[in-house]
Amino acid sequence: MRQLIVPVLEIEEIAKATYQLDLEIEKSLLAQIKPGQFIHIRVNQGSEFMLRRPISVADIDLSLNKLTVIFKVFGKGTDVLTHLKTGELIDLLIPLGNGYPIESIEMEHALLVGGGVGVPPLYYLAKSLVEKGIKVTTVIGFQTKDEIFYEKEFATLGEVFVTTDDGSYGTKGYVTDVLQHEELNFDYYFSCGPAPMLKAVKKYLHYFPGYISLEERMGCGIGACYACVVKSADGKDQKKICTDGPVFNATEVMI
Amino acid sequence: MRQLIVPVLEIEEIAKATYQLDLEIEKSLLAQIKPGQFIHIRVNQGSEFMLRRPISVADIDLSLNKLTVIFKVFGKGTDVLTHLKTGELIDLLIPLGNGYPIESIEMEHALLVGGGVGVPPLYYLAKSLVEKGIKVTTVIGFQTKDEIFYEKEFATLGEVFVTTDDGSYGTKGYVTDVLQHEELNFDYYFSCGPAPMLKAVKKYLHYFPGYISLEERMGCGIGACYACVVKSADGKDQKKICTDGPVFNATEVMI
Amino acid sequence: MNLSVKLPGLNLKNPIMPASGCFSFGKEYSQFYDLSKLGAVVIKAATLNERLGNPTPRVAETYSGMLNAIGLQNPGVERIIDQELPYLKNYDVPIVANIAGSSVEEYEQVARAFQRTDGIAAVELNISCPNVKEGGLQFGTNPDVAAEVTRRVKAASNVPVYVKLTPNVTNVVEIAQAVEQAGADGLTMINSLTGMQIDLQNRRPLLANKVGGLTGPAIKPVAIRMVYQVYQAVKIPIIGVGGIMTAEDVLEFLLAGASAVQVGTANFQNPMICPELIEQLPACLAKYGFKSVEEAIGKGHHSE
Amino acid sequence: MNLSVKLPGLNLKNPIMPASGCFSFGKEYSQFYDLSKLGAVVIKAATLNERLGNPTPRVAETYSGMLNAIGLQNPGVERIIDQELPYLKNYDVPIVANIAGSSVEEYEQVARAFQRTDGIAAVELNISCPNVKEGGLQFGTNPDVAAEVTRRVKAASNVPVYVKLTPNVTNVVEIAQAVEQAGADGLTMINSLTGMQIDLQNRRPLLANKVGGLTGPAIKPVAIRMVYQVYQAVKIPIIGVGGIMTAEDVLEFLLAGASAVQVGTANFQNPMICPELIEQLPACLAKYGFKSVEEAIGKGHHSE
Ligand SMILES: Cc1cc2nc3c(=O)[nH]c(=O)nc-3n(C[C@H](O)[C@H](O)[C@H](O)COP(=O)(O)OP(=O)(O)OC[C@H]3O[C@@H](n4cnc5c(N)ncnc54)[C@H](O)[C@@H]3O)c2cc1C
Ligand SMILES: Cc1cc2nc3c(=O)[nH]c(=O)nc-3n(C[C@H](O)[C@H](O)[C@H](O)COP(=O)(O)OP(=O)(O)OC[C@H]3O[C@@H](n4cnc5c(N)ncnc54)[C@H](O)[C@@H]3O)c2cc1C
Ligand SMILES: Cc1cc2nc3c(=O)[nH]c(=O)nc-3n(C[C@H](O)[C@H](O)[C@H](O)COP(=O)(O)O)c2cc1C
Ligand SMILES: Cc1cc2nc3c(=O)[nH]c(=O)nc-3n(C[C@H](O)[C@H](O)[C@H](O)COP(=O)(O)O)c2cc1C
Ligand code: FES
Ligand code: FES
Repeated sequence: MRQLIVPVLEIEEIAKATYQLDLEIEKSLLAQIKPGQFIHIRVNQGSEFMLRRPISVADIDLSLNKLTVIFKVFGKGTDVLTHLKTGELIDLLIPLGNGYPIESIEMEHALLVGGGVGVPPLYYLAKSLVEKGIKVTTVIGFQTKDEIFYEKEFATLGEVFVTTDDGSYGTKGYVTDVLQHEELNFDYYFSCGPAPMLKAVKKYLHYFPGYISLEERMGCGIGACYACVVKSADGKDQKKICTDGPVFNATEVMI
Repeated sequence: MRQLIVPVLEIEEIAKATYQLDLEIEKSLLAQIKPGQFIHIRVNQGSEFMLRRPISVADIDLSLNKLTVIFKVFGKGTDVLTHLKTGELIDLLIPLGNGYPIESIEMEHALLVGGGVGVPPLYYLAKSLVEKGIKVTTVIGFQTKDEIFYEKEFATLGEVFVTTDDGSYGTKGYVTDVLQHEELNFDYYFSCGPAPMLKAVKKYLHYFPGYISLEERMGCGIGACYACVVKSADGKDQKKICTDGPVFNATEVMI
Repeated sequence: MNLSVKLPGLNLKNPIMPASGCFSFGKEYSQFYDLSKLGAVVIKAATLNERLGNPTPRVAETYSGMLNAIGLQNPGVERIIDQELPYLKNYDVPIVANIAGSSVEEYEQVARAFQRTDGIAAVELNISCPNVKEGGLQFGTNPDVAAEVTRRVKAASNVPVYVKLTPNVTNVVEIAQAVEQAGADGLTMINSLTGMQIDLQNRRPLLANKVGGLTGPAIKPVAIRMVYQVYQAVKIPIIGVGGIMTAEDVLEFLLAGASAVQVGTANFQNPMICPELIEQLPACLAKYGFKSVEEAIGKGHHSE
Repeated sequence: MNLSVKLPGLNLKNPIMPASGCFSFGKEYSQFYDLSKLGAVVIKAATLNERLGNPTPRVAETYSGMLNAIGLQNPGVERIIDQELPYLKNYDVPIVANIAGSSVEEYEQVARAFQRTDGIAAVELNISCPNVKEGGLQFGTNPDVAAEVTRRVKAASNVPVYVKLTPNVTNVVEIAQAVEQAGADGLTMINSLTGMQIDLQNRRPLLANKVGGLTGPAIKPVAIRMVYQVYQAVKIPIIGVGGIMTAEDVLEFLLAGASAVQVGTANFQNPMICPELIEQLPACLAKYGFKSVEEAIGKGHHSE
């Protein structure tokens, strides 16, 4: 884990209020990053924003020294980030947390289930899995058509199902509606998204082994402040999402 | 008085930690501004800086739609202002306060005495006086050689004396040393600078009619908060520097 | 959208009013916009006689806030009535008279003086002033003293009385309940937190008065907490104040339990803040599912 | 330049230490720099038994500040001694043990437990905790209760005791004098101000605990004011804390009367803040005419 000041390569609105931000980072560091890890971004140089913003790694391009994150404008801090310009410097802690343990899992076919801002980390995960020869099926959900991003990118890596809450595109409803109506084959599932979605996915897929990535409001992002905890499955212990997670075995935590 | 959002034409360091900032403002507004008036600058768009910064009008160029201010980096707010770039927008209240009443004074020769960041407003004053056919002699004081600015510009308008506290340029000492050692002819004096300088000048020139421009920490800048007061000469009343001043007849206030 | 709110003595067309001391008697800001747009105007604190206030410097800037120690400079209640209120009467806006004093008697006399004008809709009793007779401790820090001054001012007024609470107390609920008991028609909260800045160059407190009142967005979480706690403990309406910068901040105060809000420090950063908030409020209310201001009041107390 | 400061139990090579609760037990920040650079390390509050703390969300962001309601999550004093302190002992830095409890007895027991290790240089008594027996009011808001817990912890400790004061009181001087009388070796001030944020979307307080502690630069003026006031009223040294972001802020606390400082929230924004402040402090002291840290302490009280 390091603190880095890096230049913005590009920033672009790729869907409604959803921005792709490309950062220039040295290859040697990029090579260590695992899918599911995140970076902790300082909003700006003043004192107005005392907390950094945790954003997942969405993609890495070693040949271009490029790290990509995709974020949605939610409140004031992400709004400030949209005003970044090419060449501007940005302050990160990188890489943080534990990613998906794809090195240690034996599998042939992975199911990826993502919702909203939970979709980005699944993209780098999908790429990494496909590189390892693992088949990938992806189910991604959005509120409405304007908010969909990366459908095509996922399609180059395997089968993709898209849902929208309002039915303006793809299957109307939630990602679990796809899980219910499609006959999907897979050994492990990997999911990231808002807590209600994760709960539903975990419940629906509880016969399968899987990994989920959790979100929580963070202070330090490095395990020092105890802001970002989640109870262990037995309720006896608190896990820190920023260092023990954000990726957990679905049976490990109480959500 | 208006609130304006205007583009930066140029910003340049013209002396040690001293910046000239040129702003684009419509002619019709510029034409109303009097020497000695000031603008109230919002530092940036966030909440970190709740107070604006009062800065005197240093020059106006009607043909170029240009207003010039000159400011010294003193604390955090002026430091942020140095990072402005050409084309960036800046939020002003303009014009504020009462300027030097040069329309109503009969005179042939004016003495201008300025110190440090009190020098800028005297430049536009000198230009305006010369335009009216009044002779101008200027005495300006700085701490050290590196901090001197606008000597040449003043020299095009009349005789100029420069002092430095450390003697690194011009007369060593204070502006009052020049007043003491040179035989200066004038009808009225006009002075702007730090309070100790103004006190010394007022004391030294107390046989002459004159105007001084005061500084004080401000809240609103428009007369609504009572932050920026100075006692009237009789001690019975408080004058607001932002609206009754910043320019006062030297006999009007207690300094 | 319906932004109106009905409070004792105050028929507000919207819940936004400038806070006392940040708006003088309105004339200055009327150069920027039509004061009739405002929910109400709260004027600078009136004392019995003219006061020249504290020596300067009187303000300092702090991280997302400021300190002030103006020291109640004002021309005295009689001149306020004769020379300041007439201008404000040109506008279609209720006027709230903030009153201050160094003794219970002074408060009472100021309140009584305002009886002779029909120009004010309510009195706002600023009990953050030091109580000279009680050795300088603020009236607002002791429930008995706060109740006593409330009772006396209420009796001396012919309009509803809002008591403005200081946050510099261990238990704000206790004070709120005491002044409610004593007859307050409403509460305004909060006044400034006591703070200080030290001038590194001169090696002494920057403000001539040494301590000053901390205001601005820095204190908003304290204000929200106090409004929330007091809302659960009293029946009279609350006017929320402290750090408002955006329409979201206004809504946050409404949810905490405020029926209307005041905006102070933000006027200095942006003289158009009040009309801008009034303009933005309907969209903000709608975004969070509210159909009127009234509907949002206190709604932060019941999770769904 | 000489940055060292000698305080009861603490020979500080410089006056900068991370504040309790913002630095866990040091391991995380040791990934960023050598902890031996620090004046001291203040560890997360220890209670008698393990505590899991409050539900989430536990933090919120505010203008130039943040709210937290962690709820004293910690593994309990025994595990802290056995599993956390050994790592910190690898560094040449004094360790201050922050202790918390829900009853006087618990405070006492935690203090006594620390007697068995020689790993700590001082105890910091966090009296901002709710006093369960006294109905939840903070220990630190009543001078008698604060004195009582100080006396008992002092008797149960074999190292100097610093009492960490809460700012949520009407009269902080009274509390400071009470704990000085009760034997405190020093004071740490201030802990967080109680605040709240309301989640507009969910229409309820954002923190699961509803209220939380406001920290960060927003509160610095309150901290400076309290340090300044207490410095004039007690003889024991003060460790200043609240909103420090820059070397100038550190100097401001020294001038107000602090002998050393703690840095909390700023660690989250900038993990290198403590070593950066240590590096910048000499130039800052020199700029304002000081030749050492010791020379600056309390110098804001005498104007020249
Ligand atoms: C491990 C992790 C990975 C994430 N990855 C992504 C991603 O790839 N793309 C994306 O768009 N979003 C992601 N998020 C959510 C993202 O962090 C929040 O949307 C963002 O912090 C909101 O900041 P704001 O300034 O817009 O909101 P504000 O309301 O101004 O934020 C105030 C505070 O709350 C925190 N906060 C608000 N919402 C969330 C949230 N949902 N999760 C965590 N903290 C929150 C902020 O970080 C900040 O500290 C991730 C969150 C976590 C914990
Ligand atoms: C009418 C008037 C005209 C001025 N004209 C000029 C000018 O032409 N050029 C120039 O360099 N300076 C001028 N000044 C001084 C200038 O306003 C301050 O240097 C500046 O505000 C300092 O801001 P800062 O962010 O650097 O300091 P900070 O210390 O960060 O400022 C904190 C607060 O204190 C106020 N403040 C600090 N010093 C002063 C001061 N000397 N006077 C008033 N407020 C102060 C700031 O405005 C701000 O509100 C003028 C001041 C006044 C009152
Ligand atoms: C310069 C200034 C002067 C003030 N004067 C008064 C006053 O005379 N009477 C009063 O009750 N409150 C006074 N206040 C407090 C404000 O009315 C308000 O309660 C406080 O500023 C918090 O709101 P804000 O954060 O929006 O500024 C003053 C505040 C400021 C900044
Ligand atoms: C996340 C967090 C946890 C804290 N935990 C403790 C604690 O366990 N014990 C304590 O005495 N203070 C605790 N504090 C208060 C800090 O030690 C410090 O007093 C306060 O944050 C003010 O300093 P700052 O503005 O530099 O953050 C905590 C503060 C934060 C932000
Ligand atoms: S964010 Fe601090 S422990 Fe996770
Ligand atoms: S700055 Fe507000 S009255 Fe002058």
